[in-house]
Amino acid sequence: MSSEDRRLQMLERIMREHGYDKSALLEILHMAHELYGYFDKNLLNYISSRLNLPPSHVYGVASFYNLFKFRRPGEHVISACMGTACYVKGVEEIVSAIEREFNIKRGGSSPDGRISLFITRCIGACAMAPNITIDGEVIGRATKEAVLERIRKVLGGGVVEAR
Amino acid sequence: MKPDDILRVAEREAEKQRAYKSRINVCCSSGCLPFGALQVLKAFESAIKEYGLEGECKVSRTGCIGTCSVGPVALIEPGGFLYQNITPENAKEIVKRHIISGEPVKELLYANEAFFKKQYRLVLRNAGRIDPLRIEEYIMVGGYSALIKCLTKMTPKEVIDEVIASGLRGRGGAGFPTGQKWNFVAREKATPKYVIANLDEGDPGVFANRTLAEADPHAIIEGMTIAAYAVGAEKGYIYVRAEYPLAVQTLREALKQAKSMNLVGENILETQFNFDIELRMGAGAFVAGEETGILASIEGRRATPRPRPPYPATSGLWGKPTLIQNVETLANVPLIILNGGNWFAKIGTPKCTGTKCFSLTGKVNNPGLIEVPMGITLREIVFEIGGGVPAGRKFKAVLVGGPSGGCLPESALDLPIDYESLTKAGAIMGSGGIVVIDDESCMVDTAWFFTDFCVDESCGKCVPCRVGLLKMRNILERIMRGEGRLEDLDLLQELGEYVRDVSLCGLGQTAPNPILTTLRYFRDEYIAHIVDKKCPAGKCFRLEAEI
Amino acid sequence: MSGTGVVKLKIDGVEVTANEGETILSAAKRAGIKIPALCYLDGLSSYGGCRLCIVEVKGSPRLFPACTTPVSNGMEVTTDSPKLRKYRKMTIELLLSEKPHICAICIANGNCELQDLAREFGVDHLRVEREWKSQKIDLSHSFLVLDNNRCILCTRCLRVCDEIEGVHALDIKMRGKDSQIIIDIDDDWGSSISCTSCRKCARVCPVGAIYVRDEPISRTKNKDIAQFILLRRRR
Amino acid sequence: MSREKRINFATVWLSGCSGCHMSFLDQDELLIDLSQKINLVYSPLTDVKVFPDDVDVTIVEGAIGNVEQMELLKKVRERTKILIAIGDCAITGNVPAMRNIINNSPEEVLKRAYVETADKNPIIPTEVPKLLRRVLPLNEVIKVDYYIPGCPPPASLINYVLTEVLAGRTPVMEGKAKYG
Repeated sequence: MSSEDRRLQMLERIMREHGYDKSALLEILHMAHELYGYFDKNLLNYISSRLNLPPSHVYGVASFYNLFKFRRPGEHVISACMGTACYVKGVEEIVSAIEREFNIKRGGSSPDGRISLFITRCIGACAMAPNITIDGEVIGRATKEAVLERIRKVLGGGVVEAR
Repeated sequence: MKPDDILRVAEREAEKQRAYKSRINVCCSSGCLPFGALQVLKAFESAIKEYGLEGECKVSRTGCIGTCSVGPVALIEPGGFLYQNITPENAKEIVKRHIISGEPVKELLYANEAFFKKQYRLVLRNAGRIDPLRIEEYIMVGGYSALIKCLTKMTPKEVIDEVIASGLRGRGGAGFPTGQKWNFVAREKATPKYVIANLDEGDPGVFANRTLAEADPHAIIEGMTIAAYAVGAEKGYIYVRAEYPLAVQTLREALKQAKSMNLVGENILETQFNFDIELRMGAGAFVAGEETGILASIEGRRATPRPRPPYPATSGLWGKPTLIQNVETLANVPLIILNGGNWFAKIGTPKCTGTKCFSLTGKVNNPGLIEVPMGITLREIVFEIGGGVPAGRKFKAVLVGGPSGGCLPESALDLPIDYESLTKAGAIMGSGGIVVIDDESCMVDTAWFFTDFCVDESCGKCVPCRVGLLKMRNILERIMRGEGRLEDLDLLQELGEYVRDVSLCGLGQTAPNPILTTLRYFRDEYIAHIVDKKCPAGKCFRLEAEI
Repeated sequence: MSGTGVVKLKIDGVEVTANEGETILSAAKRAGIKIPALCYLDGLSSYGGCRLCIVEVKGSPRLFPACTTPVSNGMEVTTDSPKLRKYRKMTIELLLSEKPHICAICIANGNCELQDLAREFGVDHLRVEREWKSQKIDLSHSFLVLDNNRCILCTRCLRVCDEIEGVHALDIKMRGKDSQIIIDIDDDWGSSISCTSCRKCARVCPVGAIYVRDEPISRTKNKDIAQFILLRRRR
Repeated sequence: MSREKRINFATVWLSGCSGCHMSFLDQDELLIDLSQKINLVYSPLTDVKVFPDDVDVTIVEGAIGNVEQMELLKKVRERTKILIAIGDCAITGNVPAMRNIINNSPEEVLKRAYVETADKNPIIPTEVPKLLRRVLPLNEVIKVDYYIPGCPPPASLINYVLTEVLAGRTPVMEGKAKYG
């Protein structure tokens, strides 16, 4: 079975578990997003037809919430916490440094698609501000140097593997 | 299971725990995890094993102890020795010297007693002391006995009366009397009724609810079940931010355990009372924490608030009576039931009883999670518990109440913490964020940051919030570019009052607070930007001039 | 919602009898008191978004949208005051500044509820800077046009499509300042599978955001259509 | 009325189509009354080259699109007691400001106007005043005392506002301020 079919099957199972309940839309979107990493129109159309919801409603809901992405993210995902504590402690400078070094804009991916940089809302680790998350791992009390170094390492590692 | 069975669980667990001479509680909360808390936990475990102490010393993973800035931390009982900045290497050292030789490792101890001195831990009673993933430990420390008391000895009305007597008010921000809210839902005839526990703590710089859920999930579940019993609800939802994966995981596990012990579900403790709880995850929308926004979100819609009345108590989820309560409020409930409303009412101030959890962050020496009695002053929080601003810097302001809170100056520090005083000063209790700002920060820039947050989080439904806030932010940007005019200050004031008074929901109504309070307390900084084209803190004018 | 009881209240000092569950707006209308409103439309559910119909209720410091607030016995409502007037004026000012509304080149010039309100309230200039970002104009449908540059997000089109036509082809995407009307999965209107081309959205649009190409707007617009169909259905 | 009691009156034409001036002239016979009360000291209708000092009332048509207009407007403000913005261009930017939609970039605007759409000699002119990045309504640059919206404003409204202002009263714009 292709991974595509498997994902679809899992999505179908989740919808069945929720009894194709329209009110479980957000839960189902969560699952679909987890499976696919982002939403495209086909996926949303599929969900809308299975739940018998208007397509515009599904798109409206999915695009309302910040967590959902509508573009395929890069191989590595960096998210910078823009919570108050992180801002007060200078996360902005770190973000600008990442943007400069890797030719990337917040909310977007690098030209080669290897890394994406997202701004997230407070992740609640305020006492360790500023926080940068790289591929799911939180770096607390982050400094510009440490973060750049870590990203270089993550990217470098990728190159070695590719060989 | 019957009530007696639960009591036996407590006894058995207590017996088990008594076998241990000491206990190492390792904080594995979101605060300590990034600094290697799990490795520290493992190091403790293997050291205990290495020295053959498995029967004497229990290593336990617990929730947050509060001193998040010096993690990973661990609490060793008996004696309440708190260790800071633990590494796997010195974990072994601690076992060797403290557990075996009985001599605390002084150089690793958290020496800051002031941090705990003025705190009063009710809601966080179990945080850092029990393993949140073991319901037996919660039961052992008296957990679920309040629920048993309600189900076996009290009528729903008596439960509500007790909550009314306690004077407890909603901890989500607005401070509405909890018992009164329960009464509203209880007297509604329509069924089914719902209870929603609000854990959509979206305020940047606030992590009190998350910490509570990670440290003591059963306190929330028990409080919620008692509330359901009191108002006659049969279904509940815990709405959690998806940004809090550990809290989601912990609550999910705790729910499973509570269900398996028949503390949630059908015929709870073999009574006629049914109450099922489901977890629902948010997806990144601050406004979903608003009462009616949360309803829309649970119903699977865009989380746009709707005007009230009708209030959720009459017409909530799917048009049915619904009780919406912040998780911190709910965690207070078991204590009120066990100790009585009058006992609770003695804590805090007469109009504002009990305690409040705050996330203390920013430019302060001891950031972390604290719980203090209502009525304590901001000065005590910032300078005593928080230890003041780091050396060499000067205190400038304290932001109370999250992004829609207010920036209060030194002169407001002697204000007692209660809903009314804070509102009068231009701030709000919010969900309990205190961010300390020092002289390195520009107040215009600070106001911009919070306004920008609210602009991004506005749902877009009503004009004042969607357009008014945006315009306010744009005016700030103009000022920060050095193109401001003095008239802008009046316009900001007028727009601020308009957005506050005309917006549909709490987000818009409080969003102008940062601008209105900085205009009120730090007007000179605005004037410096406009007249002298200077940013006193040297932050602004980084945006390219436009014309 | 609609109870059987009858309540008495005062609107602008006038004694008014209303049905329990009725909104202030509807009770005022019957009493001949006009409250300005933009997102509200007879025959559609109330939205409460434009905030023009805010009124004061004695005993409360809050302002209430008349279109969603139910009447209650003994209520004393004020629909016009210097404060309300100032706030309504601000709302109109903000709406005008949100998008590049240029009446001179708009198809709805002379048939626009926003333009009329600006005149009524004497909004003769904007104190806030106008947004000049260009937004999508969807010309793909054979005769319906959606110009997001003119949309004020009142959602009348959404509601008429959902509640009266029963299709829900339209919705809003994104949120806040980025909110935009969409058709299906943000598709071009011309390729929409659900739109029935009934043009009710164009009929109820208060401004020139949705219109019928090559048709005088005065002929397209029909504010009564939703109420009309609703009453017909009840027959 | 003696000449001494007349007030100094000016009209200014910035980025606009002159429609507001046309509408001003459309006051027809009412202009005769008006002419009894004013001295026209500066206007596109006259040949005065420098904006004079001590002007009592100036009406300004059009938005601010280039540096020359910006300078003139600032001078006008300095030398005028009561400044009235007339027409949608002066009040909101209106049609001239639609170029702001093109990335706030004068270079792109010029390219579009003089190169991309040119039939002959696609050259960007250099001997014209420098364009501002954005076309601005008057009140974003200077203080404006009264506004007469409309595209153009009807002659009757212009006459009403001028009559009120000259009589020292504040015109009531409720029910009259129609854009477009």
